[in-house]
Amino acid sequence: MPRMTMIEAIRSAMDVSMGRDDDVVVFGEDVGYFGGVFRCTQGLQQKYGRSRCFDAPISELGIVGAAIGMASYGLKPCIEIQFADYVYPAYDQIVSEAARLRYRSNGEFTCPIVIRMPTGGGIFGGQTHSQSPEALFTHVSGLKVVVPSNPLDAKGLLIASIEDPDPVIFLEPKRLYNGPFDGHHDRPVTAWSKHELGEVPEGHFTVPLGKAEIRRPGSAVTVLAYGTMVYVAQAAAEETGIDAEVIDLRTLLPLDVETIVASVKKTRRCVVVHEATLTSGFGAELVSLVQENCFYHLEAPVARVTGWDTPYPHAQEWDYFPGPKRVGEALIETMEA
Amino acid sequence: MPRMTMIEAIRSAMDVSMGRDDDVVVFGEDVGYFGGVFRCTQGLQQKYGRSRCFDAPISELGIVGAAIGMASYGLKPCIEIQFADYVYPAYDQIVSEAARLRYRSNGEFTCPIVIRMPTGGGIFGGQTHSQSPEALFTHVSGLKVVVPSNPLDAKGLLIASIEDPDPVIFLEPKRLYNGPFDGHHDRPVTAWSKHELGEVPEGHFTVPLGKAEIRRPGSAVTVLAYGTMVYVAQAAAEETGIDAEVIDLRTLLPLDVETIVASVKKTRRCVVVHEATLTSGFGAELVSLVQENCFYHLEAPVARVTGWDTPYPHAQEWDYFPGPKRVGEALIETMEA
Amino acid sequence: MTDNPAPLKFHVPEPEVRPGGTPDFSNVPIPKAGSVDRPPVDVDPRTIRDLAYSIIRVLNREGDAVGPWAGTLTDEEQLEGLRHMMTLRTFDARMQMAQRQGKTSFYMQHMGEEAVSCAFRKALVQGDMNFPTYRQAGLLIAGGYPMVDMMNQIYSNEMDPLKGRQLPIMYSAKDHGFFSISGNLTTQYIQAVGWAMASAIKGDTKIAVGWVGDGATAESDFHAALVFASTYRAPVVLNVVNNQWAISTFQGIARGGSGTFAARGLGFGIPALRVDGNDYLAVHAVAKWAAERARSNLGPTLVEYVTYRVGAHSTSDDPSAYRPKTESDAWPLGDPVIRLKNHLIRRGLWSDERHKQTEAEILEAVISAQKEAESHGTLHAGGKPSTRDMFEGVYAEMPPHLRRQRQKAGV
Amino acid sequence: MTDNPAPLKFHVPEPEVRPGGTPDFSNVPIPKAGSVDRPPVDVDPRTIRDLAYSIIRVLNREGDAVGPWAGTLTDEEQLEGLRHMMTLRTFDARMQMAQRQGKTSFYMQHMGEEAVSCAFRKALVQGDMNFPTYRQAGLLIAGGYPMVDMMNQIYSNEMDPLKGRQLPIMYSAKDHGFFSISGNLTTQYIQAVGWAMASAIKGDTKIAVGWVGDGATAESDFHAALVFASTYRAPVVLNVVNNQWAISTFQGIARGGSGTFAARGLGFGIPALRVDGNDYLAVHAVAKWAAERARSNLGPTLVEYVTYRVGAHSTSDDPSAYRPKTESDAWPLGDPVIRLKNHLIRRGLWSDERHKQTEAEILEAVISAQKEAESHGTLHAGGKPSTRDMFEGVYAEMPPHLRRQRQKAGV
Ligand SMILES: Cc1ncc(C[n+]2csc(CCOP(=O)(O)OP(=O)(O)O)c2C)c(N)n1
Ligand SMILES: Cc1ncc(C[n+]2csc(CCOP(=O)(O)OP(=O)(O)O)c2C)c(N)n1
Ligand SMILES: [Mg+2]
Ligand SMILES: [Mg+2]
Repeated sequence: MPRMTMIEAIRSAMDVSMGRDDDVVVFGEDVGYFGGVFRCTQGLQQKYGRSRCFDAPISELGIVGAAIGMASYGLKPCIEIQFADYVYPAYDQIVSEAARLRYRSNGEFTCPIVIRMPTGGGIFGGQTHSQSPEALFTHVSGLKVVVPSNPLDAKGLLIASIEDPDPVIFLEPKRLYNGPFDGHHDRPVTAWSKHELGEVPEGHFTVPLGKAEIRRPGSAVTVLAYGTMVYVAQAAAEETGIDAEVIDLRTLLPLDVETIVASVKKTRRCVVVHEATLTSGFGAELVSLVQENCFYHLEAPVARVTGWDTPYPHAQEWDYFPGPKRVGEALIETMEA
Repeated sequence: MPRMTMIEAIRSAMDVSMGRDDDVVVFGEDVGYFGGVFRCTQGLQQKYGRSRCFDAPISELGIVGAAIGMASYGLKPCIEIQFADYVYPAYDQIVSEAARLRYRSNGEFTCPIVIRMPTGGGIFGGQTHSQSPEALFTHVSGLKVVVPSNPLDAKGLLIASIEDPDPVIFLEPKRLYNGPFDGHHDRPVTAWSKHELGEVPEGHFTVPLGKAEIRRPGSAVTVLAYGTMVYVAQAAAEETGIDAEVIDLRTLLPLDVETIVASVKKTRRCVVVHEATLTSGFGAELVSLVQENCFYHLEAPVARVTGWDTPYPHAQEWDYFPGPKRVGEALIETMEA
Repeated sequence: MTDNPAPLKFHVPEPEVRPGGTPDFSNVPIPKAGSVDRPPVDVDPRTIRDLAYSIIRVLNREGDAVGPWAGTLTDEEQLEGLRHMMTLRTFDARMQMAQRQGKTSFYMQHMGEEAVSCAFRKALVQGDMNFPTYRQAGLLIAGGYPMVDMMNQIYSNEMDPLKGRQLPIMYSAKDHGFFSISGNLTTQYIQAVGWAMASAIKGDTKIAVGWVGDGATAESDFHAALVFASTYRAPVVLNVVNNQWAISTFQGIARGGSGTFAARGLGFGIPALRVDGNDYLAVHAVAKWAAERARSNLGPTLVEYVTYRVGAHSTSDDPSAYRPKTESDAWPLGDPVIRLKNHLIRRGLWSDERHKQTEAEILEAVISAQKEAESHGTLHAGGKPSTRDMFEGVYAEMPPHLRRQRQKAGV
Repeated sequence: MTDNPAPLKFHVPEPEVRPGGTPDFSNVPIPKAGSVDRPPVDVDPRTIRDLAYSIIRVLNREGDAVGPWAGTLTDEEQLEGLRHMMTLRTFDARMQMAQRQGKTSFYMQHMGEEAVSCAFRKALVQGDMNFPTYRQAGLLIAGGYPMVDMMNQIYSNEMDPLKGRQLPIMYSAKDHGFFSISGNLTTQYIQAVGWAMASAIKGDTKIAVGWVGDGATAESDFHAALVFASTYRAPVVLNVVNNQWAISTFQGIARGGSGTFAARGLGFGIPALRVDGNDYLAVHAVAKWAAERARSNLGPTLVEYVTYRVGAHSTSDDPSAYRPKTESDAWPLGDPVIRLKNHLIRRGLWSDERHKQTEAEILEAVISAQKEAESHGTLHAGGKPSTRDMFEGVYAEMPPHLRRQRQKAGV
């Protein structure tokens, strides 16, 4: 099986989708001739022509708004926002339009678009290249929200997202593009070519939306994570020696509550981790669901380990990032509670 | 003491603030000559002139963006977004700019603005005149989020917000403008003039941000509510006969965790209510905080009663709105759990 | 001279007249009908910038159709146009009344602006798509969409095509080239451009039409639409209906110092035309010109319709608070129905008698549709969409969490 | 003719030349220096629309300053201007290298565009406020802001005025009329207008300046800025630095069919000028004209600076992937430093020798500032802002939840 980085897997997903379906179009800032600042769309314009893959003006509102119009026409736009930090100018189009079009028109018009965007920190990108805005989308009825954590899933989930009949926010943890980063920023990262999840089929396949995956089975405590934090959680489990079960949520909306509840009922303890700021983060929803569904099984409060409630700093990046040390401490605390 | 509706109280807060401080300016769509579609700014232009209270083009982005510039100059803009449903075009300016200006400039530039907006449903306003987007702001570090539930608080909180050195999102539950609506849409609403919280001092006073208020003391279960839901919760308590303690949060960010925790530790049960959709709503944060802080005191899972995870419908408004019946059922369930 | 500069002054535009004053439009330059050139559709946009500052008019004061823009409609079509406008006006009157009677929550009428959407619709063909605001129901009336379906939507009754989910008048009618209306202003302007881009990407022949009001041009989506339309030469007609007022703010608040809204197009190299929006014949001629440009792969056109909102903004509004009550009488472009009627009478195709008779017929048809609609319920009485409907259609397939919520709601 | 229309075609603008091709700017019309009129500042904007399509230039090929826009600077000031541009260029070179050496995470240089920010700064007075992008550090250099403070910010070291919170080069310097830079494009354009409105509301005499790149004009905030500036006649200068490229996309993607970016102003009735951005004297003259308009309560001016980004977009970018390597050599407006240098030499005020000597002096000054800055640490070594600093300044007063979090972090 071929080995792919996450960038290659994402590119392959678009390539496969464009090859199978003429209605799939790809555009965004710098994605056409140049192939994207992270090179996710490299070669697609050459292969499919300028009508299928093209550069857009620097207007996130325009990119999403135009994509909605195209989708209502019958196309399936898969668009790129250069960094998740720049999605806010398009927020109205996403929340008021893409998410509600099917509902308000009673299905006359629909909005099968995928909005890809690199998310998360760990690259010294400061306030405007590091954010994790997933909770701002999980509150919006009508959207789906996906966060892959490895090349195999990235490709399968992206194809599934492109084929999905509804709008999907597809968040790509940029710190994982080249390897499974575990939060130890002072150690070299393994390349995906050395990782089994870097083995990705060449052709078409999907990973269904709405299904979580247990990355590390365990019996002592459940860790709910997604994106980069999956590896941080695994590292924390190894380092503390705590037999944690690490669940990679993969899709945040709709959420695989079943897998979560089954695990927590088994382990009776739960830690939730994400890079985004704490207050009103997606972790709050996870904690709520766990305590609603597993109240009588829980032996300790569900803990949250997250970014702090400040803008994302530049120099203090590694004090901000919820690394294996902080996650490990929460695991210990939760076990001792 | 004079009696005021919530509209009059809000107007009075701006009037008092403009009278005391020349730097307070008020603008927004239709707020100048006409005095706002809900008449909250009526008379202010006449009294303070067109440079202090004026009409703005229909551009929420422009209104907030200009206000940020004015605030960085030294003014204190108190601006109106006509309906909370229309705030999204300004979302980038709020999240990326207003909320982070102090931090990123290390205090060289600050952003003392108040963004007022009518929020919530119950007026057959459909998808675009009914939303409760508070959770989209409570996730943003650097903002404060305020939701008054009565004329007295509305005035005191609004003056405090205008005087606050940081950006404040001020959400006005429009269903409360004229009276304390308890969710019984088929019964007449009492006017504020008949309610003790409609007694509002004429002049300057503040209600501090970050402090909740117990509206109905009780010992059986704590209900966390804000805005319109405060009255719905009170009605549910009366109707079920359950001795609920109803806490009016008033400020969502920063939150008065102390008052909440003290109450739940006493009652050992908790129900959270809001009009916004369930998933990733502010209720999730409340549930998380309660279980983190009161885990060993809780005798039942913390329940959430909220709007459903659909866009706000028009005809089915009263099936959507979390009225006293649904809140009452949650109270009973929580007591019986 | 900037060594000791005078204090700056803050400028807020104000309308000439406020309640209590005497309406005065004498400062509004109205070119004579027939006086504006009609360039070929493949004209170099740089050579027709002056069209953004004039007004294309066909019907003159006497009721004659004159000049190079005249002659795009047959007699039949003109008679039909009159009927459409009369129908829209009657429809509005009845629905306005129904709202007052509590049969629905909200209504918005077209009084004075009927020509714009009714005439524009006749320049399109099946398959084209409008992205309308709430004030273009003439697109439906003139396109033959059943009035009773419109009313069912307005009443949110059991036959409401939108299942009660949408505010009254926020129609959606795909087969009639009418995109689902959004309550958020201007969002659909850029969507229209995207739809048009899609048509070009697919090598189709369909064109899109964006609609926005004067006030709503200030929204950011307006800019995105012009940028994308200009860059990709999208086959789209971008319409600005300048009815002089947003809600309480006059057009000067949105327009600023530009003189006209059409001028906005110039900064993008987009041909920009202004047209007498109360002149059915002129609207049609300009619409046809712009549609032809789009369909001939010549790219976007921006059209400003100069008209006047005679009624209140909506049933929630009372204009006497912000403008003189008699302002609409002073409006120099007259009433679109009367102007077309007079033209047809002058040409011997119509008479006062037939007009009255047609009015009566239309009223009857509207009332009969209304009766039918009301038999399916009104907002607070009779048949209504189900609570189940509220949970459907958020996604193509209902996800588990929504299924659980529906269960909890007991439906 | 629309009965059987041909299929539509999708149009995506492309630059004339791509890597491998031969750069060619022969289609870019460059008017002769001195050929564009200089209207009085209180000119009726409607009469100078052609200025949006020309280029105001002062320095001709021979190095003479010619025409009505010449003569706004003394000899002294011109010499100082040359020094500022040279300083900025040297500063850039050193910081670019420091980034390559791993002393910071990121850098963005000005190569080729030095005249724009350096000359503009000299048209402002103390108290005015710029809302810059990341490519106007000349505003700081020419305003006398200490280089060592800039470097401390770039290194995120213990003396960083912004406490390590911001990306390198996202300076903030209130006393130097330099607003805190945002990494989000164009957001500050409308803020500049708001600041200017505030100055007018208070009856002050200060003016604001908005800055945006060619690519970033596509953002919605650009529209909001023009709407508000036009409506309230705000005392603001709105600058568009057209350096031909966004990141990998050439200006045609943002500009579409409008010909120029200055043209965007015409749709708002805002006087719009284009100026040779590589001509220090022309930039200053136009800046002065626009600033004077603003300060005289005549409202906003839009200025497009025609220049060329010689270097990479940032240290993360490699332009050879999207444009010919030699494109900058072919750029017809030359190098701003060399052009001013030649002018001063021609006038006997400067010499190659003095130039070399000054270069050496500047390099020494920059190196000495760098040494000082590095003594306070670089991103990954030496003194750094504290973790405590990370929690400060989110609000004026730290709220309880943040205090708890700081405690948890153990700082
Ligand atoms: C984003 C947004 N902001 C504000 C509103 C409230 N609003 C509805 S209609 C309207 C006035 C629109 O005026 P105009 O564009 O001139 O259209 P007209 O009603 O005159 O046809 C306003 C402010 C809205 N619906 N959406
Ligand atoms: C809202 C937003 N979208 C995208 C970006 C990413 N980005 C940074 S600079 C840039 C190109 C800007 O080009 P231009 O405006 O021409 O300025 P220049 O770099 O040429 O000075 C882009 C796309 C951003 N910073 N903010
Ligand atoms: Mg209008
Ligand atoms: Mg550029």
